[in-house]
Amino acid sequence: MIEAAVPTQSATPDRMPATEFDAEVLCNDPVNEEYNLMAVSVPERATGAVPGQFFHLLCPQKDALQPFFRRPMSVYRIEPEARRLSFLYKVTGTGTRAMAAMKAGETFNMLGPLGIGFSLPADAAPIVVLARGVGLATMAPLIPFARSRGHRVTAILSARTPDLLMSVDEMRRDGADVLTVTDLQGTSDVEIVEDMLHMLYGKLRLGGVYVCGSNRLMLAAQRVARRLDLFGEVALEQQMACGLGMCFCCVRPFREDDGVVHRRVCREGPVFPLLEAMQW
Amino acid sequence: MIEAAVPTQSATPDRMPATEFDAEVLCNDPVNEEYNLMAVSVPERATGAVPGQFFHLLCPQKDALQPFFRRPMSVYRIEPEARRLSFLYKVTGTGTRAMAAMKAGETFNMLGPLGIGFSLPADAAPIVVLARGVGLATMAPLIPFARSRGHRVTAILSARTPDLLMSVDEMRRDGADVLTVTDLQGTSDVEIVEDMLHMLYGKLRLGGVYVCGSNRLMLAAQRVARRLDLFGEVALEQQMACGLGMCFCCVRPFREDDGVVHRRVCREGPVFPLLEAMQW
Amino acid sequence: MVDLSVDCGGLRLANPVMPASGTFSHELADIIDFDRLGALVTKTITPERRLGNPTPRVAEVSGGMLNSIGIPSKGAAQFVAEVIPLYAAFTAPLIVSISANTPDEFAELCRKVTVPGVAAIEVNISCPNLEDDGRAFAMRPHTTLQVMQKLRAATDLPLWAKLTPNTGEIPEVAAAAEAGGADALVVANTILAMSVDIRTRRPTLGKVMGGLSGPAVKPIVLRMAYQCVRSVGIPVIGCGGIMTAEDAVEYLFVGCQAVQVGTATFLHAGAMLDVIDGLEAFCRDAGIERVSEIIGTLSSSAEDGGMVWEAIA
Amino acid sequence: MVDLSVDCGGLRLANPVMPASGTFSHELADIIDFDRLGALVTKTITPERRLGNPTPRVAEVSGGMLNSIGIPSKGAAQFVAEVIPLYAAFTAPLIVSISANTPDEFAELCRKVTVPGVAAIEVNISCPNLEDDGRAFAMRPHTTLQVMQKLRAATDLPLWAKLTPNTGEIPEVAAAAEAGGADALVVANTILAMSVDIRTRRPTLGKVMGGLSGPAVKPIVLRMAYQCVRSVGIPVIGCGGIMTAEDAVEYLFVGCQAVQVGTATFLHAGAMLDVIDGLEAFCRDAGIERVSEIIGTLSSSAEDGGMVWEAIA
Ligand SMILES: Cc1cc2nc3c(=O)[nH]c(=O)nc-3n(C[C@H](O)[C@H](O)[C@H](O)COP(=O)(O)OP(=O)(O)OC[C@H]3O[C@@H](n4cnc5c(N)ncnc54)[C@H](O)[C@@H]3O)c2cc1C
Ligand SMILES: Cc1cc2nc3c(=O)[nH]c(=O)nc-3n(C[C@H](O)[C@H](O)[C@H](O)COP(=O)(O)OP(=O)(O)OC[C@H]3O[C@@H](n4cnc5c(N)ncnc54)[C@H](O)[C@@H]3O)c2cc1C
Ligand SMILES: Cc1cc2nc3c(=O)[nH]c(=O)nc-3n(C[C@H](O)[C@H](O)[C@H](O)COP(=O)(O)O)c2cc1C
Ligand SMILES: Cc1cc2nc3c(=O)[nH]c(=O)nc-3n(C[C@H](O)[C@H](O)[C@H](O)COP(=O)(O)O)c2cc1C
Ligand code: FES
Ligand code: FES
Repeated sequence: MIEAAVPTQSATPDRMPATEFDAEVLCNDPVNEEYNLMAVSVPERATGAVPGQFFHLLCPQKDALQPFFRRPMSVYRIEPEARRLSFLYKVTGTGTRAMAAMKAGETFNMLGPLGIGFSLPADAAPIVVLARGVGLATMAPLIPFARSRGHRVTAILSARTPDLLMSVDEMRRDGADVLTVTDLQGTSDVEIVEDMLHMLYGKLRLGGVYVCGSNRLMLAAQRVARRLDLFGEVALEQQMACGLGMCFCCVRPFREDDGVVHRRVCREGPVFPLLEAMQW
Repeated sequence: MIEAAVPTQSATPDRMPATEFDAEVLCNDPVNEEYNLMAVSVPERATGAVPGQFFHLLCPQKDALQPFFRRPMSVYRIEPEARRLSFLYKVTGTGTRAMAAMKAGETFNMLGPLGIGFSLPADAAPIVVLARGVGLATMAPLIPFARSRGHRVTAILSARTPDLLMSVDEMRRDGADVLTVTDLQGTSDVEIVEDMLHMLYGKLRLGGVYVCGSNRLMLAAQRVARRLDLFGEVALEQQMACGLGMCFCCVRPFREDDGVVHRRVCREGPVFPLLEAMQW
Repeated sequence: MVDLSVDCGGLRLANPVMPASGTFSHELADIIDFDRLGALVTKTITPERRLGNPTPRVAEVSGGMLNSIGIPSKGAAQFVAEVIPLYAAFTAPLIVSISANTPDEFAELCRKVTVPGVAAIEVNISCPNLEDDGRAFAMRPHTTLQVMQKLRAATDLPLWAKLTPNTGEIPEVAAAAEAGGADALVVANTILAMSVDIRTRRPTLGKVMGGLSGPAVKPIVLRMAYQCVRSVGIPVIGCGGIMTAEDAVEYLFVGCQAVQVGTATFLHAGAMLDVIDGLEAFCRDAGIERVSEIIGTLSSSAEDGGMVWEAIA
Repeated sequence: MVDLSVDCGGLRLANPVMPASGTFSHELADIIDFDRLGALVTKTITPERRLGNPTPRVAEVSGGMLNSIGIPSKGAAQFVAEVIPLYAAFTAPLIVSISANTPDEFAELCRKVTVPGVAAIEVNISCPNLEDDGRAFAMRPHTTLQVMQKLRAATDLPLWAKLTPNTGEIPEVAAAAEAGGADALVVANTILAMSVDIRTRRPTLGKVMGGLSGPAVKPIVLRMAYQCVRSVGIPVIGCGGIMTAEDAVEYLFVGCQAVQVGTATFLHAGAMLDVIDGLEAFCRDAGIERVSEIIGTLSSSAEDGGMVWEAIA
């Protein structure tokens, strides 16, 4: 078994200093009823982003839509040669609606890469990735990243309906074993997922579990990780103003030495040790 | 000589009730370094506007340009059959810059027609129109209007340089005798213009003088009108919030019965009896 | 059909939406149907004739406007003779806004406008009280109480007290207005502000300082309305930055019985009607039959009123 | 080259631009060059450790933001030991912001942060005073005077008093702070405000009320800065809604000696540097050699200070 909770330097190298830059929209299209995929052309240093990091996007102000804050978005795909980044985002409120209204050729101010990305277990142990909803956008780049470092990757993707499952083919192409569970099919209950994790652990000798996008999935992963003493990380969300660690609006509570401390999702996260995260 | 200051019903019929509507931009192009001409497609009733009236334009909000108030603009051309209105506007600040950024096909909210337009003398007496700068946009539609009612029209257009003279050919086409004076050529001094007015009065037996766009031209016209007991009107500007007579921000002082009263440019104007207006 | 009617400060209104004083006049009837409004509120008048302030009287700022219109006034006599009759044709109740330089002049004017055709009197106690160094009556509880008592004695019509946001003691002032006999509070007038035209180095208003209104003030005035609701038993009418039905719903949720719409009408002449339609749609979509059911239904885990200053970082 | 330096509250600053407390931390050095700033200002600390307020702690509103961060604080000892040294590497003077629950605790903390490496102390007297029913110290002149006198006795470092805009008596409070020994005033902190999420019917902040900052407050705070400049002899540092160099110029014209930039840094990490560059460009284009020459040069025909309430319609 893997030495748990020892992030390697490979996954979180020296923090790449963030920059503010204008990105050009290359394409921006719906992938299903709720999500859009946007690819942008960025300066070279922005492509130094690692999976789990995010960019802080200054969505444009249009007549009726006047988002004030930037919006944090996980980097969904990183293509350094093409100097291209992609974001997979759910069209929700003011900011993401203004984002959805952008057309190829328009530019758009971003700050990043920000935050701490995922760590991989110290040797090439298999990992499992659990994602639901928006969590998928955050988890997707971990798959090629872990594969390229020799980890076998199993992805369990959860959604309300099969229609809302995204990136399944892509993740398979990237070399993951993909299992899908949905509410509609009655396969997404946490008990089922927990059983799947146990089974995978038994079969593959998992070295790490990664989760994002669902409180209940996180709790399930925590139970499994605690029982099996398994390394794990969770990517968390919180509303952000500065994105840089200055304002302390993005804090969440974490367990530390039997007490509760606040950590900033933008700075100490958004990826945190799985067992320290508290439910929301 | 004409009975002075008796507006006919023909020029200011029952006030056409204003409406708020979305107009589609048909074209929006520079006519010289400073001015743009925008044509918009409007609902039928908006074409009931008469010369001297204005529309109150809600300029779009773009990222950096966030005009808050509407912007008043005189109607420059009225084409009822085509359901088209045009505005000739100087690109100045936030609102007009946002306006200048609009492209054909975009829509744009307007309120109007508003205010009191020009009155014509009671019979078909010749009139003279004095305009400088922005005043030209206000005066232009008076020419075809007065011509169509049988008035001979002489237009004296003043500008800093010959390049900035606009609509000369158009006014000639509309049937006006056009005289141009410019600062550059040294022909725009008020004394010269005053002499021209006297000369025209002597030659044509003028029935009315109309002025817009310059304090000094207005004073000259007032001197002439007072001396010759000539009917005259002036179109005035003032900053506006509501455009409808509610807020009293657009007042200007006027002489009335030996006292000074405030009148609202948006409601009692923008066209006022020439001799009652006070210099600014 | 949603029932939009509300009880408000001695009146039953067909709906909770009305104009804010100074942003409305009979001229608007050219464009919108006044019979759809909850009430009609006139521009503040003073006892004597006044010209108002120098121009420029308005300026635009980020998310709002400044005004220093002042109170150009025809005086009471002409107002009663000429303006009140203009509203006789409309069904919505007429609220007359008044103001004066001293408590006694204020009470005298209140008496003069207590005439048929007037349904309630809005007393603009946000204006300067010459007997208190030119401070607005509603800046302090004791001056508020004093003027309200005199006004109360001067009329039997419902009295709505319009408060100023330019005070650090809004809950105390609200309580004083209630104690002085107000039937409702209008919260609030404009916030004293200024801006500078850096090209000319001059203030953008002829009068240097003026009142801020529009979207920029909404969070501030909403907070004040919320505080007032919690400190008085009489209805609070919210007024500040309401541009849409959603804004009005925020005011209703915090407990306002009705709302006034000001600056929004300058941008869209039909703004008040849009707010009414939007309120109706909001209730309908939420399956609510009477708009009055949503008033004061803010759900909050942190309902502790004390130590609000901690809230500020 | 334009000379951007200014004298400000006992210090000579390389330029008049610095961060507002709570919107800045050493982490920003990853992105911008701190040596270009006029000063560095830390987040307010309190004597004891504190967690701060419940989340959500921020919300966006039209033209601005609300925050109810509270003051999560490491406590004085850890601050002095760990945070102050982080700034030793930078040339710009370090201003430490402090706050406490009572005048005596405040003074005690003031003493504790009077250590090498600290150039001046910003006393955030906009925070609640437990000895005055939780009202902010700077809501009233007498509590301002009292706390400032105790603070003055506690340190020889320059003392900058940060005022609250949540008062109706800003000129009087400013004068009291000066009388109590302040070397400069920072005008102002955030304006108490709230908003409601109408989908959930809940306040958008966990703490219900919070402080408004950003462009929406600029006209209000600019007015207060203007009033303070006219009521004290010490420098006034303008702080509220400064997003661009033009905004900073407005504050300088009304007489502020320097400015603090807060919320803008959340939208553009380099906002302060853009303001500095813009100020330099403004002066250069206007043929001005020293930025100090433009301070207080507002030209105004209506300089009468009395009866400002008349300004409100
Ligand atoms: C580190 C991080 C990475 C994220 N990555 C993605 C991603 O890849 N794809 C994706 O679809 N979404 C992602 N999210 C969530 C995304 O930021 C929100 O959906 C988005 O901010 C909503 O903005 P809005 O204007 O549409 O919604 P509004 O409701 O108008 O937003 C109002 C405010 O709330 C904040 N907010 C609303 N929802 C969230 C949320 N879920 N998390 C944090 N702040 C929120 C907004 O940023 C804004 O400040 C991420 C969030 C974080 C913190
Ligand atoms: C009745 C009337 C008719 C007009 N017709 C025309 C026209 O046909 N063509 C044209 O080019 N201009 C016309 N103007 C002037 C035009 O309204 C202003 O040029 C325009 O408002 C400037 O807006 P801005 O955003 O570019 O300038 P900004 O300086 O950003 O405007 C700031 C504020 O000042 C107001 N303002 C600025 N200049 C003027 C002005 N000259 N008159 C009134 N308000 C002003 C704006 O409306 C706005 O409220 C007219 C003005 C009036 C009152
Ligand atoms: C141009 C203008 C004139 C005003 N005149 C008055 C007035 O005479 N009396 C009054 O009580 N309030 C007056 N007000 C304040 C408004 O009634 C209202 O309280 C304020 O504008 C806030 O609402 P809003 O943000 O919806 O505009 C005026 C406001 C504006 C913008
Ligand atoms: C997130 C946040 C936290 C703040 N924390 C503090 C603080 O700790 N101490 C303080 O004096 N002011 C604090 N402020 C107020 C700012 O210093 C400043 O006075 C205010 O934001 C106005 O400036 P702005 O409009 O440029 O942001 C805070 C403001 C924000 C937005
Ligand atoms: S968003 Fe400001 S500290 Fe995290
Ligand atoms: S613009 Fe409001 S009265 Fe004329």
